[in-house]
Amino acid sequence: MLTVLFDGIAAGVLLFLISVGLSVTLGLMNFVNLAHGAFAMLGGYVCVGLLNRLGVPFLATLPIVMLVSAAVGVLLERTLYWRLYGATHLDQVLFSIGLVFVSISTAHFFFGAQQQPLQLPPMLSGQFHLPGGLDVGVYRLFLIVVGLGLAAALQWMVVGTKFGATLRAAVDNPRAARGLGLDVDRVFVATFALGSALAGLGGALGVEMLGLDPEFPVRYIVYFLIVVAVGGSGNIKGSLYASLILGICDVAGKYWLPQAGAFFIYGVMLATLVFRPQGLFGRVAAK
Amino acid sequence: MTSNKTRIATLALAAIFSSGAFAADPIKIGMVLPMSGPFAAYGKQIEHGVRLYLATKGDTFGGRKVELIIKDDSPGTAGDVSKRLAQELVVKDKVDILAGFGLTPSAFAVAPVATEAKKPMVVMNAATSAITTKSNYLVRASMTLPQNTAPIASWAAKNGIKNVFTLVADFGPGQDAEAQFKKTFTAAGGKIVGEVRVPVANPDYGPFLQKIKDTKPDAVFLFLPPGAGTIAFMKGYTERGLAASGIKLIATGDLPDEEIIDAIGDAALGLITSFHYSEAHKSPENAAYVAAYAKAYPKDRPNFMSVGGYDGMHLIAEVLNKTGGDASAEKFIEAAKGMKWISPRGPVSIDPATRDIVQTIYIRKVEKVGGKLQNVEFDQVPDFKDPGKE
Amino acid sequence: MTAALEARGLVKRFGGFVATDGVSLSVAPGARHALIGPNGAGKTTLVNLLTGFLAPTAGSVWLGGADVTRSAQHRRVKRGLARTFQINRLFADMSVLESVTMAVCERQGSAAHWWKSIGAHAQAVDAAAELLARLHLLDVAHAKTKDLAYGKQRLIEIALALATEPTVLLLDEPAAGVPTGESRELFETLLQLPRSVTIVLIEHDMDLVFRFAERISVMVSGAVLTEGTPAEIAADARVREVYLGQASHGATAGRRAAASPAAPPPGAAADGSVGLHE
Amino acid sequence: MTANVAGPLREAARWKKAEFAFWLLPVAAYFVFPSDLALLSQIAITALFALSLDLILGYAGIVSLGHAAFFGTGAYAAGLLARAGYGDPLLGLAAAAGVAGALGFVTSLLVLRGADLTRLMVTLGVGLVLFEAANKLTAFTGGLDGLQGIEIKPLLGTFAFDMFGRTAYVYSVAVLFAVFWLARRIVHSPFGISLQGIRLNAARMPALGTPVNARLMAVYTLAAAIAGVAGGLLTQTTQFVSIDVLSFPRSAELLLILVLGGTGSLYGALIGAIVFMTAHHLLAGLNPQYWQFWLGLVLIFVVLFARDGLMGALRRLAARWASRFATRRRVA
Repeated sequence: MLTVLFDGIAAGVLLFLISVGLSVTLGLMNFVNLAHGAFAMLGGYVCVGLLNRLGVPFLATLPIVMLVSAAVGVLLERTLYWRLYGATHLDQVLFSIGLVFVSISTAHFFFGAQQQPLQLPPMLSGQFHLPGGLDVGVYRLFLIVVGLGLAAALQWMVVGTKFGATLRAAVDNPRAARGLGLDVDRVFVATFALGSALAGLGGALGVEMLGLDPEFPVRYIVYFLIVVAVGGSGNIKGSLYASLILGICDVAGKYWLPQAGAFFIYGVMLATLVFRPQGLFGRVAAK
Repeated sequence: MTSNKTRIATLALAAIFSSGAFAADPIKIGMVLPMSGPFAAYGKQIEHGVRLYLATKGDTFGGRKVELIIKDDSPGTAGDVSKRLAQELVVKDKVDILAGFGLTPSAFAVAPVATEAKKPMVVMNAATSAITTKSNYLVRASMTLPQNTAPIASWAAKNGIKNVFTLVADFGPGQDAEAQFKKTFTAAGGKIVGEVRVPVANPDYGPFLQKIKDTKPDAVFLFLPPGAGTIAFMKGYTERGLAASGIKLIATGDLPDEEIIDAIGDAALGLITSFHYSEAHKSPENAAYVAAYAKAYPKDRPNFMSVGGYDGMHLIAEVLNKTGGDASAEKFIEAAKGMKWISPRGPVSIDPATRDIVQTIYIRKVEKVGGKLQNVEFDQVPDFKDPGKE
Repeated sequence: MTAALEARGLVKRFGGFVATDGVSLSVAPGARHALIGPNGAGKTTLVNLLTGFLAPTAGSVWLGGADVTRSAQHRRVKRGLARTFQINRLFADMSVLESVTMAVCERQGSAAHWWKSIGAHAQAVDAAAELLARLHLLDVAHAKTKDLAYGKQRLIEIALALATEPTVLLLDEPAAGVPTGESRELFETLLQLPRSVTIVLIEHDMDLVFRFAERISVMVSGAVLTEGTPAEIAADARVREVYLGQASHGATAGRRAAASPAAPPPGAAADGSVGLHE
Repeated sequence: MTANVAGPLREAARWKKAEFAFWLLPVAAYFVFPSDLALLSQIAITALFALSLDLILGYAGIVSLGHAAFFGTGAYAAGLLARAGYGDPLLGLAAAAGVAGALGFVTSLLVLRGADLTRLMVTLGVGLVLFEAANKLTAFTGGLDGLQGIEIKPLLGTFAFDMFGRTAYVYSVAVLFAVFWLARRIVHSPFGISLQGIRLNAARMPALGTPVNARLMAVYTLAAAIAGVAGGLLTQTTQFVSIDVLSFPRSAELLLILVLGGTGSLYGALIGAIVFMTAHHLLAGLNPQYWQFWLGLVLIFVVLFARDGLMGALRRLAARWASRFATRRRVA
């Protein structure tokens, strides 16, 4: 019983980790980056590669993963993405789908079609039991800690710092922001780098539970979108709550009502979109 | 009279010429396989098997040289694509034999083409039982799902496993496996204490594993498509100490097949499965096969799909030798019926009644052999027919 | 006799901010009524409430004596209430004739026809052509809207509104951004409109207002300060008070418009209208 | 007066020489590629599918990531009907159109809410739910194994569907042409123009008295019905339905085909389908594993640098030729 709740929270946090990057690019930059999964996959491969080929310890890979993803993110942002900031959502979708195709083939070319093995350090694997029949998976606990920490940090960054304020201004009205002498481009690059880094981190942390192969970007795209749709893009708290709710409902649903299968989570998504297009926790758009 | 003679003579001549004619030109085998997309690995392994056979046994049978034409029907689940490619093979490339078929939908979709075009069709993997009933020109050299499911059920019942919890992926094969396991296991006096069908693309097995843990069955019967799901499940299985708490894990052998067993890692140790082929099968034929395979494709390990391709090609070769190179559907199927041979997987034969394969099913356990994870056979059900057709 | 258009105690709140603060307004049939006031006085918001572009927080809107507060924008248009927009909302990639004919079809009830081509709807095309002739647009009838000068585009803005054959026409700064010479010309055409059309005009250029209007309402911070004949308004001390220091207003209007809330959100460029504006 | 003023408007609706030429292609193809008819008829079907998307996306501006929902619904409708013994092709198409249209009407209520992004996700969601449903209802759909045992009766009671795909091809092309002709009338009609008005400036239309939602629901339903017909055709010409007809990749691929060809011009849909399917066929033949890579590159390129697709390129080419021709005349 308690275990189900715990697993639910863990699953929720995992959802949060793999989708928060998208929430950043979509919500804060209003860019529909369906290639989010590609960045996550990149992070996954970097992590596994360092781990298995160079024997870098798992925890040590994470910062490297974030750096690499961010770097690639900046590169693509400067060369391609910026061209589409003004464009319609449709164009952004098409563009990022194209990017997804390319990434899939590239991954297939370098790593082959098979699943990548990931061996966690013993300190992160296994499970310990607490009184009251609560079994705590160490890795899940680790995810929860990381996830919540990350959420807090991001929330603070967006709401509590000058950068956050600048960012929000730049997004709400680029023209005005430029007028006020803000370096909008710099802000966008930084944000995109952040989004990519988060995607990479999510991917790396996800490998253990989601697996990793070239189809990754397509397979989990739905889950990213669901979280953003329910959470309301662009607010960190929203995506966290949404992820937790989805996670707990999903786990509980599977535990007590397995027949429902994937319907449940899709249902939640549709209902939200129809009745609260701005998301459960989204601020009502000014338009 | 004379006129009669001459007529006969000319007929004879004609016969000779015509037969001579077709003996000369090569025999074309059109293969429909998923070479890209999610099931690319299937196509790869089957092609390996076929080419390996031609490389080791020569490429001319019944006086006719074999020519392969391979078409990619990715994603492999789109019957319309497979059917179109089969049509092209027949109409445009003028193939004599249709072969391959990674997944059930493509076999189902192509069967009518074989019937209409009167071409023999050799299935090298697709495993749904009913496939062979879809065309009289169809023969299967791989396996059927029930064939590999029933034995593990009866083995479990025989070996002190009373209560089983079944967990299968929620798609055609998964449902079939579940049904067959229940049938055999309950018939043998076993009890199903819980059953779950999980979405095919499922991010987290935690809740299911927890459910199993709380139900405390003697064993879990598992059927998942090879890939992310399997790995996640196996890892969770050990992480949550189900293995430690003595809950056995039983499944069909495609779960820990040689293609992905390394990705599962040590979590797979102790997994008990029933299957028709293991790289570790002890026989001179298999030793030779494995050696040849390792030489030809050092980056991959031979698995049941490669053997499906290998035996499929063997079947075609033997038939051609028997018919002297005649691949017309009726003759081909007649020759194929009741054919027996020793495959790398062990003794196999084609059931004259169903045109489906009859083979020995082995019970295996995942162990480390020379640092390599292998399915080690320790029990067997000889000459086992597909129970799905009864 | 019943007013052509009437507002009763209209209130509109955006969160805490009160954009329209209990506006009551009655426009007689055939009137030439002007609505003036400093920027941010809530003139455009009022128009949006009257036309149903926005739903009021409180109060009601009456059209020819019927309550239309609840009826949708397009229904009000069918009842004869048309408007133009402060910032062009045109159909960039359509020819002038095409877009006006489209509007005419809507009025003639043939807009849902899906069999005959629009060009074959003679009635509609004729009506559109006449309208264009009246506005001296016939020579550019087949030009693409986006290729025309801004002054012409303002005329099309009006042509589209007239195509619905309104009984009440709300003009939201029809001359905004139009060079003085052209704006005169534009007002000539407006003056020629038949009396069967009641006109409510929002305009910053005071000479235009005083040449055109017979009644004027002055709005300040969402409420009507006063209403009267041009003479009365000109004499009103409070109005001067309001406009004190706003002498240079007409000049700055354009720049302000860019930053004013009425300016379209970023990204709206996609619909072509903003592109036309700049 | 009308005559000369309306001239250009009418001209737009009139059939051009190039169009007649275009429609000779499928006829010629029948004789030139007699052994590729299977592929050709699937191209025709894809073209029809793309056409339906063009109506809502290219003309009315409704974005969709789940158009396969209607294609698949049509496919299953035709398939189940035929399996129930009613194998008449035309009857099957009618059923496919009806069921898919009905679904379109219902879902249009959801889709019309919200902006592009919401629409993208709602359409995606609807598609996913249908796929999941088809996967679960194995009794009806055969799940992943696909729906077999479909017996299609001869077309008009005389032309049986042969393995060479002759009947299938002629049938598909005929249906494609019929629907195209209808669509062509629609886009030049007042209704069609008002749809373009909605795409170009949705905010202005109500101010002209247009009931925007009603129009969009109408066209969305129509497009769904056409997609259903395309699906029905696929079922009848392959006599098989695989669950893949409902998959997300199918929707994404369709979007890609349309953008490649060029949105907002019916021919863009057709040309996109022809080019894409042929390229896929050839590339997949060359190196199956990596054709997706090139596909992705092309898509990125098109979005960034050639947003008006092949049709746009053709138009520019035509324009250049025209001008060059003119100058030569002047010189001479």
